[in-house]
Amino acid sequence: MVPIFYVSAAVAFLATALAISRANVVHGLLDLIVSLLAVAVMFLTLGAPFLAALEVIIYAGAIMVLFVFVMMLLNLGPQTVEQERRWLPPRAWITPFVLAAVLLVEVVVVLGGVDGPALAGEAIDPRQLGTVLFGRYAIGVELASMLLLAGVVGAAHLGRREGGA
Amino acid sequence: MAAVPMTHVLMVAAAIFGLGLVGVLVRRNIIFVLMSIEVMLNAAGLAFVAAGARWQQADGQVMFLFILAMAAAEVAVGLTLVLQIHRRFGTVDADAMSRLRG
Amino acid sequence: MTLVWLVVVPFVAGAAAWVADRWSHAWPRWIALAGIGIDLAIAVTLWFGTSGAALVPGAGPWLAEIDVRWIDALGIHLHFAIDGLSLLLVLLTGLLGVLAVAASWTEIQDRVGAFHFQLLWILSGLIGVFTAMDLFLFYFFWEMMLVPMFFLIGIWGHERRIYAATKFFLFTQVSGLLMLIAIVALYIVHGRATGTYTFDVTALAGTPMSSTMSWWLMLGFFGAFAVKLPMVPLHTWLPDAHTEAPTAGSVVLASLLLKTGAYGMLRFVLPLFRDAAASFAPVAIVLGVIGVVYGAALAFGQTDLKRLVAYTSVSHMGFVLIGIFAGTTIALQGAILQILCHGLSTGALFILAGAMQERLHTREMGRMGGLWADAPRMGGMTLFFALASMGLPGLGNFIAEFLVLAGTYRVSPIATIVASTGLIVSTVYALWLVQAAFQGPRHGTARLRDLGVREMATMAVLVAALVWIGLYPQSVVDTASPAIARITSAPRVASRAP
Amino acid sequence: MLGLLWLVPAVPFAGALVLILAGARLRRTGVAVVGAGSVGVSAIIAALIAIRFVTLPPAEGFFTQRLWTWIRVGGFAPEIALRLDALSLVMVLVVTGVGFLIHLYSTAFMEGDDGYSRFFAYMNLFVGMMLVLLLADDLLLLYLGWEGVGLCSYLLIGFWYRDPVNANAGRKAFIVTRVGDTAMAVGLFLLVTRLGTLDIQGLMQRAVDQWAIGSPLAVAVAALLLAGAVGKSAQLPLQTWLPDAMAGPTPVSALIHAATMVTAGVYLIARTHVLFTLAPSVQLAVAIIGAATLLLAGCSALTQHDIKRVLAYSTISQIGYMFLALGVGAWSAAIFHFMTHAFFKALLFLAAGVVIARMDDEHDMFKMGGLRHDLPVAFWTFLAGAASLAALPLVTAGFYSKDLILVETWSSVLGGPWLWIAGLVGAFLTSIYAFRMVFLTFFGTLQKPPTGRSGWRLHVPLIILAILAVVGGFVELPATLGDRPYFSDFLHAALPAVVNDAARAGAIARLQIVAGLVSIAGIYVAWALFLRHRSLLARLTRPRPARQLHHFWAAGWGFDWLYNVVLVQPFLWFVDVDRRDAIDRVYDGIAWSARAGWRALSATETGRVRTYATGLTLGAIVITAIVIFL
Repeated sequence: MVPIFYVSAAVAFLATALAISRANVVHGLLDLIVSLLAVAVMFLTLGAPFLAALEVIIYAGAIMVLFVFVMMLLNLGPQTVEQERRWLPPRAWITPFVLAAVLLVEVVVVLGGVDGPALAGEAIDPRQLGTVLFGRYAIGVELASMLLLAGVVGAAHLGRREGGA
Repeated sequence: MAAVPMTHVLMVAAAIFGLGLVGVLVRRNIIFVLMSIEVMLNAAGLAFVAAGARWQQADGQVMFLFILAMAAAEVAVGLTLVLQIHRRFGTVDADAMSRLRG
Repeated sequence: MTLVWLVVVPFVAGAAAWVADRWSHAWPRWIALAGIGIDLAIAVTLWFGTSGAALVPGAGPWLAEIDVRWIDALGIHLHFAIDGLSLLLVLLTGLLGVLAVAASWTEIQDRVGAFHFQLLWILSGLIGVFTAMDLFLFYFFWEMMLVPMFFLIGIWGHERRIYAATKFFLFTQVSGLLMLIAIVALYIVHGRATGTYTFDVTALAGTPMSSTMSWWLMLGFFGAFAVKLPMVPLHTWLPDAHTEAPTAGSVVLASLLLKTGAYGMLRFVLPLFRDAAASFAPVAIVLGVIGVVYGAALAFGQTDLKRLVAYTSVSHMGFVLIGIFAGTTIALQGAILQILCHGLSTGALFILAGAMQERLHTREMGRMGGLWADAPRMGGMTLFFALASMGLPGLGNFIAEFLVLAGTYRVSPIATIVASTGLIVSTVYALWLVQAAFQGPRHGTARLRDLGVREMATMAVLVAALVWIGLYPQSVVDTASPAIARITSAPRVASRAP
Repeated sequence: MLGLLWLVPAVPFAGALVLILAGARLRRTGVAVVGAGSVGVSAIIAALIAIRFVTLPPAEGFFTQRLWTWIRVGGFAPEIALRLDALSLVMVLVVTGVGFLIHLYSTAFMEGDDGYSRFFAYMNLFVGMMLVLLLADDLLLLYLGWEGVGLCSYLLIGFWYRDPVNANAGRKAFIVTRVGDTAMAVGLFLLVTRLGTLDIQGLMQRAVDQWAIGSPLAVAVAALLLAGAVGKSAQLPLQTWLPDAMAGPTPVSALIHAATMVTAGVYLIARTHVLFTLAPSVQLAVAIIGAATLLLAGCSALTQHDIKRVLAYSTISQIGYMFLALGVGAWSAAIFHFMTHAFFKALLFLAAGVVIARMDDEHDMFKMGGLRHDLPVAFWTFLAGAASLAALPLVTAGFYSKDLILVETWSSVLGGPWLWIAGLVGAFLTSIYAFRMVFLTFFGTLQKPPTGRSGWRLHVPLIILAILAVVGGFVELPATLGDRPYFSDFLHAALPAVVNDAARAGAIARLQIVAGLVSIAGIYVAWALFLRHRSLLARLTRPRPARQLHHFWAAGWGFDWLYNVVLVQPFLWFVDVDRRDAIDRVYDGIAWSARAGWRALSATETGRVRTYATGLTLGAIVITAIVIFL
């Protein structure tokens, strides 16, 4: 299982890097899906099979589909690719990269102080998860449901065309 | 099951998070910004799951569920906003929208 | 229970005045007059009710007291008490409150109810400040009078009212917060040292603490009071606020609000931090002397009538500061008399300036002149109060300044001599004020309406009070002396000065 | 009878109060009756009290009437109490008597003025305040009267307020005297602190008990009181206000700026003579100031064209004589000269007032001349006054008082030949300028005929005062001329006699002859220069240095210029520069920096989401760094 983790970590990293640097939105989106799938595999290796399934179904499935729909609605033509290239001169990358690198170094320094015990590979099954979720975190679930409701209502409201939908 | 050191998982999460951050900072296209945010959320979720696995508790995974719910809501609202913006301004350029300027 | 009424009556009357504005503009005026009139009556009754026995030093500190637990967890009490010092200031508040309402009778035509609401809440806060003996309660009232004052200046003021109101608010608020820090620190220091957490002034007076701590806490209180007083160089809010405020606002500011600073020093700075105040006295006296001379010189330089009067306040309150920190019985009595007489004379000058502005629509002295021919009564009154303000013997201000300086001579002859030159400069501005407005050739042709019955009645009260204090100040001195005895019974405040 | 003492100041106060409150509703006769009548009643009461005092003197030689305790605080308890002794009685009689005559004169003189009732209100207030000053048993009460008369002086100088010149003159008078008053107040603070009382008798007693002769505190107190006296009495160096004070109506000049108020300084020093005896150096200063003032003012008087300004400088000069007398310890001589001076100087002013009024408000003597036939009453009375001022020997009051001063200056242990010579030169100058006025105004060719007429209310006071100016001196006949020193004897109950130097005491007769000759010589010089040989005068003043000297004297020795440059202009400069209050600029600076900070921060609000995100990242980096490194 360990090699699988490292392989999928590498895949996730590369796919993400590609996703954020593509000029074409659709390409970027496909790379992102690959990244999400790789993360799902990592979840599996970390003993979270249920989450791996959710990652595939909801993230890579539902959410990404949303992106696709929106892009279809926007109807961005080939000129957008050119535009993206114009917006991304090489020097635009320098500052963010430096910042992110410094942050990363800091995180590594912090993690360096933590002893790194091996993770127990025991899987936590959905039953356990459900018990905790609807037991201790019942309020959290309610709050999440409200958030989703707000999201739905907000999206519905914002999405209507002027003059009423 | 052989074990992965927790430090490694966290480093992977940090690296992916960093990529997401770079994406947010670099891209002018709002759709890419949203995508980068997804990446960052995902990285955070990974860290949670790692922590859950470290302590053999379900709480870490519960947190990921919450993140998932939040991401869904955020994407829904965010994407409708993108639609509206495109409709109003005719562009998806984040820098074009600077009405909040002080 | 009387004391609670003192605070509550104007508070309720203020709210009633606002509500009554729905029916008629006359109602708020009468309600306000009644409200503050009741307060004055209560205070006068208290004054006459205190027979000689109660005023003898050592016969119990308070003339009236009420002490109810309020917020037990923090040791906060609703503790009101009144002694001679407080009583004099409450009397002054009542008297000038009535006059302030009278002075705005025709001047204020806009949002009458709200105006009187603000005015009465300021007065209620003032009375609270003068009677609260719990530091928390004191701070509550201290802040309570600021906000209505801000609106009073900001809404009913003159041209630059927003600037003036903001400046006033910033100065007083910053210094008030300084005091809040000092209050809380004192509360904690006392609590740690003795185990009882209380805001009671009498209890806090004996707090054991290091001299450094005492020095800093004293500065916290002193800063707040010095801004209110105002002491040079913290005085610059005052000319703007006084000039831009409506007449009633100027009267209340000059005659009453400034007095809270002096009162605070007498009530809190001296008793709570004896040694620190003693070692600080030379600095305070020097600043007071500077204030006397600097304020008077600047007064002469002003072309705006109200601004001139405002700077005279800086000068006069310098005497109060000197008197308080000289710390001798004579000087303290002088300081208290100066508080009262300055309230009366400056209040009168502001009322007169307001009357002139109402008639001439200007405060520029360059556009006045020769008004005596049309308005001899107004001229005579202005002359009278200008003379009072420069300390003409026979009027209260003279007694006050004489006692302050005579009492200070023992502590610091040089300070006395330099402050005395302020008397010369005060002559210069007082005479200039009269000459510029009333003498010389007449500008313009419009006839000036002289003071009417209402205004003359107002003036007569003030004239009588000043002459009375000038010729028989003993009644005031006796009332204040137990409070002063308690301040001076401790080791001498100022042992050495420059 | 003595118990009515309080009425003496109270009646004029009541008159003033009535006139202030009801003056606008009273008719002119009513105002005149109240105004002059109140002072008249006061004078009558004073006269009755005087009769009682002289015929049946109180046991201790004085009478004290306590009214109430002014204030009692911390061991300091000034009383409102009146004290009548020989000194205050003489002063009170002069003030009420001359005051009444001047009031009577004013009822006619001010007839046509708008502010008739205002005038009398101020005048009555003045008389009341002056009486308080004289009768006060306590220095604090004396100070009340002291400031009160200063106030009335200010009000009356600026009586015709429409002309800024008058208002400015009044203001100047008040401010200059207030400089002296403030010094005096500091003296009072010192006394309160060191001796614990301001009651004059107690004060003198304690001063003698506690202070040695020449002790620094005594010197300081005496010097501070002297400063007050110098300001009020228009002596060097605070004399500049008096010539300008002539802007007031003429009766005011007569009453306040000649007869009464300006001599308050003399009274103060006489009243507190014990303190001055304790401070010999200050007493010497009094004499020197007096001598210097009488010379300087005499020279200035010689060069004035305005008849009232001549009289003003003359007043300064004559008060200089009184100071000289005080300085050499001749207390009663000073008071004697005060009395005769009150008579003849009030007379001169009132007569000059008649002349000025009849000449249509013409003040310049060079535009008058030859008036002796048209204005006989004014002429003869003015002549009597001028003779008295010039100390014409034997027949005038001025001779007896000035002669007494000169003799005692010579013979006193504190005086000496130098001060005597100064006094003698002053006497010479005095008789020149006195008769310069007479010759220029009444003799020579008629330049302009007078207009109008003057009634009995103007003439009666003139005649009475003229008689007094002639015979007033016979109450004190020197040893060589009958030796009847009634006046000095009367005052010795309150003031000590002069201490004579035995070596110089024998020459009285010779001194008197010299003084008499000097006076006559002065009159001759005046006749020669201003009437007989006007061309000689012209030749004298033609050379450049002479002209410059003339200007310098006419401008009062440049004191006004000096004070303007040294004091007034710097003050005005400061006031002008700091009109907007430099301290406020500090707070403006704080406000400016807050605004600058706001600008800088609001510039970071670009509205671009990516910039904000960068900021967030930076913040995260910094905070993490803090966590790591701390």
